[in-house]
Amino acid sequence: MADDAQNYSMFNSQALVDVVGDTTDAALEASSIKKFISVLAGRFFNWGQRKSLFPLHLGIKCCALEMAAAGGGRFDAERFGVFFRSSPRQCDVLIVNGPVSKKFADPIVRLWEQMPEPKWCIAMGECAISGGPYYQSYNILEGVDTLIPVDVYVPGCPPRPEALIDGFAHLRKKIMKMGVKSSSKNVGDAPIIIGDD
Amino acid sequence: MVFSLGIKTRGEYAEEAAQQVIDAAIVRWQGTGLEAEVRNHKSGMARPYVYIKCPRNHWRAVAKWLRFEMGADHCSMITGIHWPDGPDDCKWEVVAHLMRMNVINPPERGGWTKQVIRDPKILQDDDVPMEFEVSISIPDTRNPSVQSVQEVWMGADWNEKETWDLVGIDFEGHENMRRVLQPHDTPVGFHPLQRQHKIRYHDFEVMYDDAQGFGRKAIDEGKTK
Amino acid sequence: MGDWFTVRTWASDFSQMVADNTIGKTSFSGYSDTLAAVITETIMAVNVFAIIMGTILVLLWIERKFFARIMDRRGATMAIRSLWVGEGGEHVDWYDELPFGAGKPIRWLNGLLNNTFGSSSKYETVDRVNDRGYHGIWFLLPGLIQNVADGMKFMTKEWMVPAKADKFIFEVAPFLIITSTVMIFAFIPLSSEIYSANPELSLLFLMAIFGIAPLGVFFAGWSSNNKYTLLGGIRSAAQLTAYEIPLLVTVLSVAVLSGSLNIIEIVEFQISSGSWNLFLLPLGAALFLITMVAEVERIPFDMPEAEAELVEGWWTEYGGMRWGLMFASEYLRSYAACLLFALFFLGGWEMPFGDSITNIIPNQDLILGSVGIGLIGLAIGMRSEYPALLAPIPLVFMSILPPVAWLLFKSWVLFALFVWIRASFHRIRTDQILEFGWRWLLPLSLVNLGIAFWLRLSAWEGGEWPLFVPGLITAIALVVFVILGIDEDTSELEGRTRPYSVYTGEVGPASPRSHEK
Amino acid sequence: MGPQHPMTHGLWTLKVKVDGETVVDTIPDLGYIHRGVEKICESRDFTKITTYCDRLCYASANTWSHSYIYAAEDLLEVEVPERAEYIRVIAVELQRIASHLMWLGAFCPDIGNLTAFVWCLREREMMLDLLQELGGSRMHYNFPRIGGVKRDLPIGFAMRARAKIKLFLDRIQETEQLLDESTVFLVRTQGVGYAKPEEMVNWGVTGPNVRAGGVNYDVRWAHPYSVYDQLDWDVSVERPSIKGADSYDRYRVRVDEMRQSALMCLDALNKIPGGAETHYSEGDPMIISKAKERAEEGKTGFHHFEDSRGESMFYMVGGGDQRGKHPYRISIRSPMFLTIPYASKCMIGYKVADIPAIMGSFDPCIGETDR
Repeated sequence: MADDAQNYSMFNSQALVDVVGDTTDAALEASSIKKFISVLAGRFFNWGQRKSLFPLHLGIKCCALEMAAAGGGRFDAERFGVFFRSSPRQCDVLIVNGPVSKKFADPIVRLWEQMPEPKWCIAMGECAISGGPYYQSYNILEGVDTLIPVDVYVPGCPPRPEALIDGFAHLRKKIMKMGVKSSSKNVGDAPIIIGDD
Repeated sequence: MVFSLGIKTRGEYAEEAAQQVIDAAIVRWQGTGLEAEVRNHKSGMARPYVYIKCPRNHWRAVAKWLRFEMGADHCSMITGIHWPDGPDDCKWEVVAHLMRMNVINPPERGGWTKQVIRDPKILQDDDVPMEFEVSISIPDTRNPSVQSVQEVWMGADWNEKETWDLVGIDFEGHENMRRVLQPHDTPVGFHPLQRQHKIRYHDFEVMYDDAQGFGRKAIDEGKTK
Repeated sequence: MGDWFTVRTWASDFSQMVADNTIGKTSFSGYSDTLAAVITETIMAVNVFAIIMGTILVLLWIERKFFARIMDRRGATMAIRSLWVGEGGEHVDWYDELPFGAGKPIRWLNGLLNNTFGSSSKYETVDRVNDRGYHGIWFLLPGLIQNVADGMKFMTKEWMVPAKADKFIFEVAPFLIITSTVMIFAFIPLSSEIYSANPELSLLFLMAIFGIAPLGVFFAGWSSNNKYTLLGGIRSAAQLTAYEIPLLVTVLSVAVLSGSLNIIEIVEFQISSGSWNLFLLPLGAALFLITMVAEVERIPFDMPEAEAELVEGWWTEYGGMRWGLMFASEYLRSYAACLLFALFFLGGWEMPFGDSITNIIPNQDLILGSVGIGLIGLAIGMRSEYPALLAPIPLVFMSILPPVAWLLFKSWVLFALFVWIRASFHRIRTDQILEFGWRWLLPLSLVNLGIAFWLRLSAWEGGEWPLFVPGLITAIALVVFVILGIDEDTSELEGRTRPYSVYTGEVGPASPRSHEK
Repeated sequence: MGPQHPMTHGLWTLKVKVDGETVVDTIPDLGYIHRGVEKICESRDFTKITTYCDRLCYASANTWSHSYIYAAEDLLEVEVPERAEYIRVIAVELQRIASHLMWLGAFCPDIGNLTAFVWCLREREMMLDLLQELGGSRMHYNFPRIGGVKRDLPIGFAMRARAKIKLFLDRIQETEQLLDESTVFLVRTQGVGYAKPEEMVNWGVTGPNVRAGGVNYDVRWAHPYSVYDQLDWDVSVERPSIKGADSYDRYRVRVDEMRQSALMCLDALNKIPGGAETHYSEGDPMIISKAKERAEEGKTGFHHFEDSRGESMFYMVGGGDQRGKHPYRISIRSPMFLTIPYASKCMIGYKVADIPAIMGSFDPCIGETDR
């Protein structure tokens, strides 16, 4: 819109805004206030992100019950800010807890794309990781990572609720290390596999 | 109080009932090639059940007879088997498991219904719960089919859908036959439980890692479990 | 003793001084009072907003923790220490990226806090999962800032508008809801000295504004172009008609009893007449509670956002900060409801038994002295075997609490009651709440209005209530409540004659064809 | 509605045509987690199939593996020692309690109460602990073997089981009070989703859903397959209104069934031959008998089993690959596969808000439905 306006308008407010913004940016860069602010605010937002992870209330198969048990009385995942929501628009984490069949491939991709950024995916259970016991089946995909990127793998058939909560903890570590040139070992984009450390 | 229906029906009562079914079947279906016999479960309590080998073109009539005269009011399962290297008259087989439950709507009394607690002492011939196994064999053909019993038991509806979906045996007169378990866009003619379809990696002894080449192996390297 | 926390007086004095010293000395001195008024109102508005926004965290904390405790869980346990404790014992040296070594003090502070309040266990998460670990020191209020983290996260979320949505209304609806919700607090006096606006008819303003948000809900549900949201919006509109009229009639009864449409005067009437409206209109209190629970759309009246049938109800399609703000506005509305209940029926900011305590401590100048005495008594009583010395301490501290603290405390207790209701009830159907509203709430509210008229016109002759009036009414209310409770239980047991033991000994017909014969 | 929807306990789609808020027509659409277990089992040993049967239904794994085991024993003609039967009964009934608790926990959030959900999960944890002592895992135990059970009762299991079952009996009464004393729960569940017993049986619905209709048909009674006829228990039957069984009846019958199962476990612990405190080592003839590996060509075995959701059944044909080590064909009868169409027909004419109240009361489990 603004680019079209530049062609025929003598005085272009967009251009003025650009100029002013550039100069301000340059000034802020020169005096590294901008970096200061960005680091501080970035860390605060990072804290907020990693401390409140809302998983999607999606139950596929066996691991769904362990997910429910993780929300239940004994393993109370809400202690760590894990709070189940039903609408993908309001969720950060997609827990794939079961085999992904050919019929469910499209819906799960749609769910994943309905979730707003930033978002993460946890593959819970053998079925979601590699097809599990059904790797020979004619109707099951071999792992959900053939469809959507997975951040944390929680193996087990089904994994215990502690394992799921530990997976969330590893996911928090990964989020904490985002955008920081850290001296400690940087996981980066490599998926995390619970139980490998 | 101990109130066990099973003890009473396990023994001679069940034998009698099964034998009565056999006799009735022989009287009713003589000349049609229907064979009926009493078989026993081989494990646990050797309970008798009625095994009926039904000719293919009489299946619906036999089903109606079982339903309305023998009181087999519950269609437990209808499934199909593919025998590619079986005898010529039995390349396909449809097996139906029926049960006589004697379930009736409980009678009303004063706005509420009475519980139907059956007293085992009065359980006689056709009140005894009974299992039926009916097997229909289909000769060698490209598109096997038997008569549908959809209107006899509503429970047979989805069973037949599933049998067609997985095994590929068609049911004549079955309304809105469709895929129930497999995706709706499954190619026509693909019925996975036919013997010519092999499962994935059927000739691999071990499942090799990283089937689709998504680099899972490279990440798992050096990890010890 | 009076209200010593006279914020508004301080603000007006301050602003008057500012105005006099700035333009009062110029030729525009005629406008100095206007300027002072403007400054005062601004200060008060910011003040009220700050108080509400600061204390909403407590509300959310009650929601999470009390609810979880009822459900035999722990609820959110994230404490402030999570700001400096890393994840599972790992840290990120982000402060090294700050320019010119500005991170050094932060690093030092972080290390200090870690050594003090942190836990260096590598398996901290496992410990906490097994309930062995560190849940936060009590003064760090575990779980309190969980909602701060949620808000931070909502800010960073992506904002996506559905492709087929009506974009303009979809964008307008949240702001309609939020602005109307925040505007409610402009007319809620937190004490006789802390309010941002006090028109003569503040009650009418308030009720009018309360009715705006359901409109926004309907907009949101309609514009999302989603089946669930549409159903949710329509449900909220249908439900509105059921509870709004009884609510207004109940509020009218309160106004009639107090003889004013100004909230401050209503509270002053309760204080001066010596009895809270709760003891005069118990029926009205019950109706107000029910209708307010319906107004703020909480269980059992939360059909618009019924999780089970409509995925998330009318806000299914909303994500990111807009959803977060609407989520907050829900709780702000609950907060407003609790505050209004406290103002209308619980004597507002009056301290319970304020008069008697005032008699104990007649002179305000004695307060500081009595606090000193109380501290000395505390020091002695803690050590000595005469804990009787501790008796006056709570009275003294209660007497020096500012009235606003009393109002907030009452509203928090009421919100705990809301949470209790939510934890122990199910969700009822739309047709059922319509029937309930029209068949029960409306007639009862009219009866309540009649009671209020009778009390005001014939039972009250100026000054204080004769003691037997509230006493008698409260006794009647208690008796009726007990009778209703007993009746309800027995009738339910009569209606549900379903035997736990299955054997009834009756021999039914056994043959499948016996019912045909 | 669905596939991802809080109402669907599992993963399936219910296409609902509504007029305002009244349901006009419904079409269930299954198969989202169809895994082809029957095909996979054709290339597995008889002992390996048990793990797949565990994973058939995620809410009640033990009942399904036992259902398979009885069918396999029918095929392989195995006699099971009585102590093993008692241990199986204990395991199955504990699993039944856990499954019904999971159902109750999933049913209450459907109509808006989250407290009962967490309470039921808390009590389910106790049952899972007991099953974990038996099977060694939390959900999928792989407990029964052909001809017996994997492991004998652990030492001290009887004491712990008695204590926990008594505690459970107290706590389920607590939960019952929370639900039965709440008028809102009654108005939500009573009078919705009427179902007639004859109609249900004709559609193929079995189990608690039929017993809620006032008919005491139970496979454990009609065709006693284990030591159920030696135990002291009653079939829980409801007393529905004239129109049939509503959601409240289905809720009540399941709660009563939990009680009956608990009493059954206590009774089995008393009556178990050899004593509940004695512990036999693995492979002891007291708990497992020798079974052959191969089934001859043409042999068939099937068994009706009372699952926690109805009558489950395995039909097996011997003589498959590897000279009979694998079954030639294994066919699974899932109760929910036939219940879900009927339940979706049941809710026609009710409000949208009643869909969870009705569908949840039928206790759908998609893992066994799609298999």
